[in-house]
Amino acid sequence: MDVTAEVALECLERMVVIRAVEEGICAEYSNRNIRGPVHLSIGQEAMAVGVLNVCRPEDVAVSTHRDHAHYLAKGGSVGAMIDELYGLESGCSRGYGGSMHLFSGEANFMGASAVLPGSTPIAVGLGLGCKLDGRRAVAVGFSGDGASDEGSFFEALNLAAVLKLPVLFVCENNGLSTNTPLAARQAQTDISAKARAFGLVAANADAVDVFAVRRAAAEVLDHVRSTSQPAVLALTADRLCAHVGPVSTIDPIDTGAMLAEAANGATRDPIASCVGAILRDEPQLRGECIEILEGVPTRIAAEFRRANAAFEDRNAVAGLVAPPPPKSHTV
Amino acid sequence: MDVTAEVALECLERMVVIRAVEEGICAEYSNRNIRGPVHLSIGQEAMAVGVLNVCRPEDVAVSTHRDHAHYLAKGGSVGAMIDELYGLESGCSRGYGGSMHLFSGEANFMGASAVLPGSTPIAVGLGLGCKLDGRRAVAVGFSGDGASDEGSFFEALNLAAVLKLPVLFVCENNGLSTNTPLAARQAQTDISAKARAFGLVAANADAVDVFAVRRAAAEVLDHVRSTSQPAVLALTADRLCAHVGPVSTIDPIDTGAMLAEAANGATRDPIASCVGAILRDEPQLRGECIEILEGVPTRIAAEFRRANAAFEDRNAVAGLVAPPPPKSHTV
Amino acid sequence: MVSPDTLRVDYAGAVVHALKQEMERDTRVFVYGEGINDTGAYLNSTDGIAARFGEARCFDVPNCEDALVGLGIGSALMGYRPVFVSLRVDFLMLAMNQIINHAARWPAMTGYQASVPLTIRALIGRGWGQAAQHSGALYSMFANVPGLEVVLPSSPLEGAGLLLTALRSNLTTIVIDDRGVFAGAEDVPAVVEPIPFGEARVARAGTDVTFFAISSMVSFALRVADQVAASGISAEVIDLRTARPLDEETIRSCAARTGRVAVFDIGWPGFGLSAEVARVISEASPLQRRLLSVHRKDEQTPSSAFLEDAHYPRLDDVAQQVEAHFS
Amino acid sequence: MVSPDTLRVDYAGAVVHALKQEMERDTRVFVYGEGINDTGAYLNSTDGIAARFGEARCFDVPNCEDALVGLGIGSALMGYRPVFVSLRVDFLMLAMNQIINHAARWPAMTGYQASVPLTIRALIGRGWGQAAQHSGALYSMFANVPGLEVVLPSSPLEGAGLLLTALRSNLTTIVIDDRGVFAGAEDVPAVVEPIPFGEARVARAGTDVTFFAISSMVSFALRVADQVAASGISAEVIDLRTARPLDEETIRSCAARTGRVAVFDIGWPGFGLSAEVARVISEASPLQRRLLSVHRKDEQTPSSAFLEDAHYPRLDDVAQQVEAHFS
Ligand SMILES: Cc1ncc(C[n+]2csc(CCOP(=O)(O)OP(=O)(O)O)c2C)c(N)n1
Ligand SMILES: Cc1ncc(C[n+]2csc(CCOP(=O)(O)OP(=O)(O)O)c2C)c(N)n1
Ligand SMILES: [Mg+2]
Ligand SMILES: [Mg+2]
Repeated sequence: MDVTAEVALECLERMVVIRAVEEGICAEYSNRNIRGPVHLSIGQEAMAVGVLNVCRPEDVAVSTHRDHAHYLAKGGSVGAMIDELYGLESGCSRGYGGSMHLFSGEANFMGASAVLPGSTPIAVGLGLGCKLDGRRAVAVGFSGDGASDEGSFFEALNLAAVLKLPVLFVCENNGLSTNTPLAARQAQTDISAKARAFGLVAANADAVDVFAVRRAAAEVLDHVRSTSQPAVLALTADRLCAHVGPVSTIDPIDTGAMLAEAANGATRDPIASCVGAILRDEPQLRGECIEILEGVPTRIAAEFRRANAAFEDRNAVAGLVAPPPPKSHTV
Repeated sequence: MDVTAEVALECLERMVVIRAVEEGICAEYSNRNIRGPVHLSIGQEAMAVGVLNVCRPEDVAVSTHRDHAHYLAKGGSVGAMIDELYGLESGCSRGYGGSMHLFSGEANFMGASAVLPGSTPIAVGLGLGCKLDGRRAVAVGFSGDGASDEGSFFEALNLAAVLKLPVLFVCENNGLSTNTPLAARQAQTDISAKARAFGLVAANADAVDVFAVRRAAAEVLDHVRSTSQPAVLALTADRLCAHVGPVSTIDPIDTGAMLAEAANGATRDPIASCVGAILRDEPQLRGECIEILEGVPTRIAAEFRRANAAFEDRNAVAGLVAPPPPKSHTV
Repeated sequence: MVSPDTLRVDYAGAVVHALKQEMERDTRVFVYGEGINDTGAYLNSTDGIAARFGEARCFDVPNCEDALVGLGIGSALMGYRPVFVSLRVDFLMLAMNQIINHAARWPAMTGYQASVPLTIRALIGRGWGQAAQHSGALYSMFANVPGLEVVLPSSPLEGAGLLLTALRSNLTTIVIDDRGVFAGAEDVPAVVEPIPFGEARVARAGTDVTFFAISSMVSFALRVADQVAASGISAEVIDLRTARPLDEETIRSCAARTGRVAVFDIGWPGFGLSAEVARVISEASPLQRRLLSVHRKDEQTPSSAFLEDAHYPRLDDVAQQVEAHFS
Repeated sequence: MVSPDTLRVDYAGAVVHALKQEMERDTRVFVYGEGINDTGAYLNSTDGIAARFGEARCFDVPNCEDALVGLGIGSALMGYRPVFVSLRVDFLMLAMNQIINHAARWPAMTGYQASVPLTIRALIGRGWGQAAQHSGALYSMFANVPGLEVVLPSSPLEGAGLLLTALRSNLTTIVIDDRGVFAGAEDVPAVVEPIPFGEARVARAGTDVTFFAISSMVSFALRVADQVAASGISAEVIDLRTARPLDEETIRSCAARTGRVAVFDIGWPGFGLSAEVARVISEASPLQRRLLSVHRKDEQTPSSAFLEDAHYPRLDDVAQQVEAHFS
């Protein structure tokens, strides 16, 4: 670990917040009060957290259909997000956006697009805004590997490079687009090599390790901020959940199990990996880790209960009958 | 020269045909019977001729707004093209297409798109057709360097590579998109390097030398045909004419001047360069060269006179008044 | 009772059935789409195609909609009959250069010597909080453009017959599949017959007022018709089936007969179906009564169930409107 | 006589004039386009902007329309007021994902917390053999979509005032510049005033019949009006100015007054302006006479001068039609 204890716990806490919110979705979805497609980031939390932990509040970010982690890691309100999932007016997008379109003006989280690779060109425009503002802020555009099948993704890279804009393109490579593997979609799968062929600086990191992500992000961000040139950060990790729908392939956080898993060097769970790294280097933080693993889910479960009750109240007036859940969660 | 005398003269003849047709356009345009934007390939004739000379009749080709050379080099009828420019029903596109949309079913010239990079993805589909046909034919997609600013250009490359389709993408790099230089549009200007990053085989050639183009094309075509994998051929030459409009920056073919220019090692005129190469290696072909340089323009001038007369006859009925010529030729 | 000559299928089943029939008959037909061979892909409307015809004729592709339509155009120019399936009509926006500037125009550009027999199926993700980017009923923009055909089936039977016509058509055809038509089942003939484009269908006979509807709004209009029947209004329901070509003759004759018209659209009002129907009628003869347009709100679709409920037309509201308007 | 308070300018000059005025006033406005600083670019409608404001505020860009609109959206979300200039409206088809799915929808997706004050100018290459791909009057597809504004100026004066409003609007606005409006000159005030969207203009007073027109068809309609005046038909000509928002009130009141309506559109008939005008009227009250739609032929534009002549409406033909229809 090359970070202070404070930063380490901050990263852990943020990842657990993200995981707990998504576990809450999995737990609550069958009640059919959360009505909309959900794309979870279970297994990929370290991508958002590692990158945004080294960003500044004034940096602006934009995301995709899989935006929960980015919104939360950028500092979006947990309660307002959960309200949004329940379609409440108090939601972060006032009920208009839902899971795929979280927004937080205060957190400089500018929104999310559920059409590929829609937010990537927008990130370029945010970068132009940052440059024109002259505040040395950076625009961060998150995308998946599937978005890099699309031509406009490369238009965006080239445009940012030609105009010399401070944009960090974070490509979250989970190896899948829906369920189609990257190698079935791209003849050459090295996204960093492509970025370099387009004249951009590019770096890679294994995103099971949040601190590795943080390190790589700090380095490219520094480049972007100091030169006003764009860069690509390609991150790899596994999607430990279904493409869409409330389906996690791993168990909900359980402190005992997590501490055991943390010792597993081959874990693909970034939270276990993070706990493992902390306990290896700073065993005295065991108590803090346990507090996070136990406290955060409890607090977040309470938020779900609150929002669910608000939904029920609202629906007592509206009287909407939930339609049958969609046959398939395909988006 | 690594070609037979027959092939050498064939290439020369085809380039002179193209040049003469375009000089005819320059000569006739001010009469305002040719009514439409024209994009000349003066200076770039060796690209089309070098590539298509090693293609087979059953290979299919598709082109751009700058399509004259491709149509003629693929074997499209000269007379039907000139008729098309005059908007006659006997035109190769029956008067519907005009200069930017030449078509010849017999020559397997499948048409041309004047919207970037429109014909490139279509070339991929033609390649799929070739593959499904099982005739070992290849699809050739011509495009300019400006088209490779566009994202869909790279979608096409990737798709052809993923599906393993026999497509030769010929990128004609004249260094300009309208009047904007390549380096102002792309942060990294090496199109072959990009193609390789996308997993395609790529080759380059200097397209002032038609035989160099032919050689490079033969090699990549062989790869495409034998492996059913796509490839990119990046060609460079100067556009010795305006982007659009009947404006050549070099003089019309004059046999004496051309023979003199042929000796100039630094010439950027591919016809002079071709004559020079022939006369250097096979001085006995001087008579044939002169015959081509003199005979072809004469025959083509006659085609213009014929078509112009047909236009006048047709307009004697239609009575159309030519609108004022457009203030700017910008397309 | 299912007779041996029919199958009871839902919309997805009907589409698969028609597709299989045509792929059997015409080896030039093939299908492709992003994740097409995933379990449950496209709401099951591509189930079993790869198993039957092999992945060479039903293949998965990268996410590159513009190039994918180019793939279709190029192979169509070579005589094949490609079917591109898009998970949302919204995603076709990435392919508009190929669809509008190329597929629709290539025939004209060649003086009608070349044709582009491409079929594009695209879903509309109506409901369940799909929000603005996954629920667009973006079809009017295609119906504006000569060179395209735009098909909006209302039921399994319609879906099968219209798809067959699309597959046999020499023009580029966009088939819009609204999530709202996927639920119910219907008897579909074992051997599907093509349904000609531009011929509307009487979905319900009636004498007082004509409801022109398309896609999922046909069943909605039928329910409204049932409801207003109780108040003594006899509504005929016409399924227009195709927005281009449009059955102008039927529109004119129905309008002339009842003089009272409502249009039930899946999209927005401006430059949409009610507009087009109004033009067709207005160019022929005046209506007796004001035209009623039933459509989603003129706003981008919100996500929340509460807002979504107010966004789409509600049965009771519309029935009331019809009664107020026409009785 | 040019008074000191006015300038005599053609359409390009008027656009430049308005742009300069606003760029002076509001430093958040900047302009970009492919080859924008080329001599004569965009039919001269960007002349001198870079010279006056520097290339940082008027810059050339690569050919990548989708990313270019993204550039505008992103910077607009940051409070800037970008103007993207496209040489042809056809080229916007490459940017439809950004325009339709993003610019028009982002405000809704954020619950109207964010806005996208982007202006897109796009030319229509009418005439001179531009053929199918360079002459599209593709604007109805934008007018169908909530969240966008669609502006079709008819003259230099209109071009200046409407552009100013676009620059100040908080929505994404598409300004369509038809090559047909670039020829004549007009007096434009030295200080341009914005012209509100959704307010039509009486271009010619008349009592017997109303011509609703837009863009280059306004001057065409005026010429038809002059011609039919000789046969005793008094035509009023209304310049609708914006297709979205549409001045429904004026359409209804004019239609109610004259009862005779012709629509002069630059585009195709189906799902186009005549359709939309017919809807607005039909929803209000019946017309006395059949509606007349004047439009280009329902086909993709051919290149040949002979075919082009038959493709666009011809003055004499239309004047005759009007006489046959309304007298
Ligand atoms: C233009 C477009 N095509 C297809 C889709 C359907 N779709 C939604 S998410 C998704 C997978 C995208 O993969 P990736 O970018 O890797 O993101 P991930 O889901 O893996 O996070 C697809 C294909 C879409 N949203 N937009
Ligand atoms: C999508 C699109 N954007 C812009 C244009 C305008 N345009 C016509 S030709 C041209 C230059 C293209 O450059 P390149 O591809 O290098 O071809 P070249 O003209 O040099 O042969 C441009 C920008 C277009 N036709 N299509
Ligand atoms: Mg992925
Ligand atoms: Mg070029």
